Amino acid sequence: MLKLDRKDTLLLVIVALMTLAAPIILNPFPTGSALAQFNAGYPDLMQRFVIYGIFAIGFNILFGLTGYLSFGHAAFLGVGSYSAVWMFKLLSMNVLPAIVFSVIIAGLFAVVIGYVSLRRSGIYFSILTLAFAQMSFNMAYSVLTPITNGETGLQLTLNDPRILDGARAATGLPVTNLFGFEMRSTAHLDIAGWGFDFSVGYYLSAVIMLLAFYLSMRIFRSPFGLMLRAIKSNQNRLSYTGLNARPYTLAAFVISGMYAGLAGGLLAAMDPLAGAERMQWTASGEVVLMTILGGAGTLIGPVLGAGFIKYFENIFSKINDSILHQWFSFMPDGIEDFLVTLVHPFIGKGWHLTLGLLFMAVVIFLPGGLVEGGQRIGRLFRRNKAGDTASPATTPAE
Amino acid sequence: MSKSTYSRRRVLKSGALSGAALAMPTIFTASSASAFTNEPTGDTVTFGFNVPQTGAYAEEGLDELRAQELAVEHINGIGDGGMLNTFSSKALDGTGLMGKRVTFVTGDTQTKSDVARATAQSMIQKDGVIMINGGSSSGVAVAVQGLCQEAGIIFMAGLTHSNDTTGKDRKANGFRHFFNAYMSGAALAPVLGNAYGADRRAYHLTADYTWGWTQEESIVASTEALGWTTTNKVMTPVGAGDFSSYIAPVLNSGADVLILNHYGADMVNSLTQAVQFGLRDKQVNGKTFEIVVPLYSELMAAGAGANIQGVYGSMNWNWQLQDAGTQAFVRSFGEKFGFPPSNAAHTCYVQTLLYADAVARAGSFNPCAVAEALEDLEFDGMGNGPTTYRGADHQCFKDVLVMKGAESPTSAYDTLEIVEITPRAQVEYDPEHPMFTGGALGECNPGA
Amino acid sequence: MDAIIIQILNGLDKGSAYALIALGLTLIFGTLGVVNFAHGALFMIGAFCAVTMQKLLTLSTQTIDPEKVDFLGKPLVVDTPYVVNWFGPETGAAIIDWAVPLAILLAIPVMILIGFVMERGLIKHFYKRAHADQILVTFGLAIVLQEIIKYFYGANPIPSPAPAVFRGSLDFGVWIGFEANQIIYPYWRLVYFAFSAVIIGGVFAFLQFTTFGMVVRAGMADRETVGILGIDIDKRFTLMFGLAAAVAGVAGVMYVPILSPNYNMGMDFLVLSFVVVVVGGMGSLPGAVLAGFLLGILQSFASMNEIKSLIPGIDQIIIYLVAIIILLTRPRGLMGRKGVMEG
Amino acid sequence: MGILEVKGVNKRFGGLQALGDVNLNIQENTVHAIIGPNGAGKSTLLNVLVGKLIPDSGSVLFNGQSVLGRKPHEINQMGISRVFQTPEIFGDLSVIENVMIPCFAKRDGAYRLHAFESVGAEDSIVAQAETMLADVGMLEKRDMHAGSLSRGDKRRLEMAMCLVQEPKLLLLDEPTAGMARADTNNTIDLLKEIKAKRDITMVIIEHDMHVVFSLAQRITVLAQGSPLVEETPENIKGHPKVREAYLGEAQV
Repeated sequence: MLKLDRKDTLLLVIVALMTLAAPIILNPFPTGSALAQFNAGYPDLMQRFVIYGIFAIGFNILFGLTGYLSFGHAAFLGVGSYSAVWMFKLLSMNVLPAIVFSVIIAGLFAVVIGYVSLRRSGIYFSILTLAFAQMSFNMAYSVLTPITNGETGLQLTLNDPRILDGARAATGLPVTNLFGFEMRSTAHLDIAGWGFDFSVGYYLSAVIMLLAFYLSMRIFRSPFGLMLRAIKSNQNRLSYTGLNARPYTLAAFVISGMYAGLAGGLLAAMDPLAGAERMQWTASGEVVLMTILGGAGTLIGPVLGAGFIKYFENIFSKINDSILHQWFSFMPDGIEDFLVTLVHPFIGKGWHLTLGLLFMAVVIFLPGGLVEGGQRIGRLFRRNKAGDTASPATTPAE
Repeated sequence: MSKSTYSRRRVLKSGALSGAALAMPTIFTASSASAFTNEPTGDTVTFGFNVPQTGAYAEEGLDELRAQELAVEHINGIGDGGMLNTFSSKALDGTGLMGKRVTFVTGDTQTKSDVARATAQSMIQKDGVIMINGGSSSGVAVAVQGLCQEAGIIFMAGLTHSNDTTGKDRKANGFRHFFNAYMSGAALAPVLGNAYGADRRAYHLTADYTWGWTQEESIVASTEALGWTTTNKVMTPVGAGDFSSYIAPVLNSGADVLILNHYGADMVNSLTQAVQFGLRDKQVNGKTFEIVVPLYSELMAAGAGANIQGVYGSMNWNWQLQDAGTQAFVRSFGEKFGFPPSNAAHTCYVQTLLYADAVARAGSFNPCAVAEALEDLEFDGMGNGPTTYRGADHQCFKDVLVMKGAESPTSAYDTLEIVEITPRAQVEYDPEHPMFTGGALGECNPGA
Repeated sequence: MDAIIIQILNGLDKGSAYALIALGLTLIFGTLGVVNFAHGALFMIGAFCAVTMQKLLTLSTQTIDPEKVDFLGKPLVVDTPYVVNWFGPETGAAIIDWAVPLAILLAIPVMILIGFVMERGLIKHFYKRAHADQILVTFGLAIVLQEIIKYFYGANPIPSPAPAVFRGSLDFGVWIGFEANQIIYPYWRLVYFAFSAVIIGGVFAFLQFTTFGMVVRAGMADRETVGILGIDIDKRFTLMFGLAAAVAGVAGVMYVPILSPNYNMGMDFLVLSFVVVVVGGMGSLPGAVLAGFLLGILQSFASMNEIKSLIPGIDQIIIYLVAIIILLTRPRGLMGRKGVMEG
Repeated sequence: MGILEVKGVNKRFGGLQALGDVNLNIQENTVHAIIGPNGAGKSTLLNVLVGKLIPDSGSVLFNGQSVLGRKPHEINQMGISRVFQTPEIFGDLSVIENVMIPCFAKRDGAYRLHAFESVGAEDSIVAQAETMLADVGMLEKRDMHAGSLSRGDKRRLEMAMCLVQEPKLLLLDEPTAGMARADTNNTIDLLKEIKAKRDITMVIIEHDMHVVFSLAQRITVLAQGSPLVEETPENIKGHPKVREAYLGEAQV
């Protein structure tokens, strides 16, 4: 039914199960415990995991398959967000038209930027995309403020027209919904000290992410995907084989731009605000890091990378000294203080340092990203089990 | 479904299947276990301190964090009590808040609206905070204020100077103690008039984003009211670094005052470079060329070093004030950390105490009750003299400081000196002043 | 007319900063084939060498002055720098005043050392790896370096003034027949411009006229052949990395009076210098210098009021706009070679 | 009329006359070799034939249609395939995928957005590729990483990729350059085999006379950018002009 082979079906099922059970998996520590700091199972962060997962999956279709390294993909994410918020302001609080609109607008942007940028390859392509994205960011931050609300970010106001939902009484801002299901409504479940949050917004994002993942799987396994990998491998041979690389790369660029727009639209659907920083080069760099960190060209890598970075940004940055003291309070005072001093540079305001060190460690020791790490562990496990010498030949990671 | 209410923290009976929750999530929006978002249930209550800890404003954010930590200690009865001793309201007695110990969580806004909203979300959803305080930029303040309004908790703004925070973007759940661009203009103009005369031609360099624009609008209005003319208003990109190509044409334009509507690193660089160009050694129109920086902070003064000597600007508060509240705060901050607090630290400290006091007086953590207790509150003893929290726009009205770079500072901390304490009456304005219209407070949202 | 001359002068100065960073970046890319995202961080560390020099020169003895009090009402602790104690107030103050130029003496060995350590310890292992990996690992390194600096020096910009003799500006316009105050130019920027010219000229002369330089240039063109000739090209490339780091470092030192250094400044320059390098053409040293000056001058022109009033916000996007136009009309930048980084 | 007609082609690079008034007429279903000393213009001519260079004047007609100004992929779609000096294959893909790509190109044209079909489900394409691999004796290597093949196998694979498209004209650019004698002979056998099995026109640009005389039915000798002689191999061997052109170059 899904037109996937057994291995891929298995991967999809595992990803689906993990995603749907994420509210439980990501909250492994009891609510009151000291380690609860590491729980990530709250709606906002889970939404970010899957939404940035979508962004990275889309980026990987371009970078992982064709090898074209775009340094401006955040522009499409930003455009998607702005489009969605404008739909909320003008049309309806229903997320469906907003998401559809953001995908379309981001796609149109991608057609224009891709058409121009793909005239060059290699680093020249990267710089062209970077230039377009930085121009978008700078304009959105300043000159285009009437459309983007500049530094503050575009947000809903009490006097938005909203043609379909009509003007509400000015009691408060309306909430994004899908045919009445409010994105932020959350069911909370307490079991013996553990707390779990199941939010509508997360499950909508998760389902869309699974669709996006499935779609990318199909693209990877399609003749189109084969052509894209051929472009990465040897563009010269491809053209002497009678194939025109340009429309293939453009299609890949536009598809990945639409993925970014989808992610941007979803971000706005979860929290109706669109900031210009979403388009800055650092944001574009982030998705590159996510993809490479997870494993470029692999199916699941980008999703892992996205989760990894977002986890650090949100969890490590919130650990402060008083939490450290709490953790180490069982130690004698002197040792407690010593340990706190030792860990202090790496947490809270120092979370960037930890992230930088981890980037380096992953690239140095796991050139294939986290996926390669997983494969190595898997191989080790299999080898121990079988007791034989498994083939050391590296197969292209899928 | 019913109204657009925030429906987090519905407590399911432990026996219920999570599957049912997935299938019909809205079932539970009808039943309500708590009256408002994150109602504290245990023996603690959690505040969220959302400040920049990385990026250009990290030092300012960390100073805010120190002050916030100090405020929590004082509320919980640790230390010397600081401003609680001088605060006109005596509802707080150093035994925590309504019988609960105050704890806090921290987050890194990176001075980006998006990130700040994400950390605020995590504080609300994960840590169950009842109030968020802090921040070092107006964009962030407006974004987080909007989130708190939607989530149904109180936002006590940190350092945010744009008119919009309590102007077009004002919110019922948001409160600002810090002063704003209009007040800077109103306080500065008379001092500038006295020092430089009524016949001056001003050239503006303005950071090209919302705060810059409101700052420029305010200072242009108040200096023109003084009789000055405005020769040019030039937008500069945020983070330009090298401002030489904007500074070089200034002398030639016939202007004799340069007004730098910049903040943070932009201001440090533009002022340093303007001084390097020798502008202040020049004579134009028979007068000495002058530079004005409408909004000062300790961060900027430290960054610009000797270049600020003799340059006028305004501030919300300064540790050199002599009132009892200031002295109490500076003593308790200085003893703990070894240096005097910044005005960003002061505003966050005061905001935290004001929130706690409002809770204590209202006898409830319900944000609507707290908001009511804050609205039109008259208080004193927190520095800045008698202060009003105006109910119409949630803006504090108090004395504003006009500062000048000290000619011969004795230490790293007195590089700015207080020139004048502008009385509050001079900086007051109508809540519907044209610079502040375009938005509405809306109604207080308790969430849940 | 005067406005145009002003902006050309400003552009030359901006351009010399861009050119210096782009030069080092190109040296590393051209010789080692490595895309170094930590180059901005090297520039930043150079700037902090100046800060460190200031701190070293103002290392102080502490005495208590019972007459005065500090902000808490305790007796004031007065710092007297050792150099003042040793050389007397006049000379001591003069030495402190010259901290920034003196910092070059500190920066050169420090930067070469950092360059060596970076190349031998990390970059060496990435010669054969994909450019994406190089970018990621050097980006990670940039973050780490940046955070280390932040840990020791904080996030605030630190004022680092030029020596007093260079404060103020030259009335350049008077020389060429304009009225006073029409075209002024700060002395320190003239110093910076001259300094950059010397460094750029020095690097070119070094590559052109020394045997070392010739081998390196040959290695840039064809690494394998040079290797076959029995020349230990790796060792020379290590030195080259040290040299590139030193160029970035001294560029940073001299820039601090213009831009008060903070830990994040490297990132701001990184993107810009990459644009410069690519516009110049990957791997081309003259291209990098040419593009640096070109973009600097164009950026200055774009910030003129007359132009900004025609196209609002043009000064914020001009660099990127020019980059796009040049890359579309000249596929490999101004002076790039075919096949470099196009795969 | 031949399948490929080159009429009056001129090409200058600065002051150098790379091709001067080249006329060629290649008959259908023959193996035609173009030989000549270094710098004779062989590579330039080949690049003109595949659309990589545009001549200053003259025309190149393939089956009566001009190839000038067309992109390489368009020329390929007209029925001209090319084998390179060093085998150009998709090194990151598997052997079978390498052969499937030209099959897709033949069936679907230069571009088609077939993003939702599955490669594995394209039975006819897979069968076609497997038959081709069997033809060149590489079927057992179908799942190997193409980049890890031996040089000889890479050459075979490249041939297979060209032949599976059933081109009307196959251009070979020094197919045995740099090969050991044994490999060269294998390649000659492979080409002979290919020629025996199907109707195909081949143009070989070659240095190695052993290869040329083993395969070619017609030979054109190029010198200083112009054709000197066009003859059968037997007549070329003793031709005085050829000896003159090759003096000291190679033993004929």
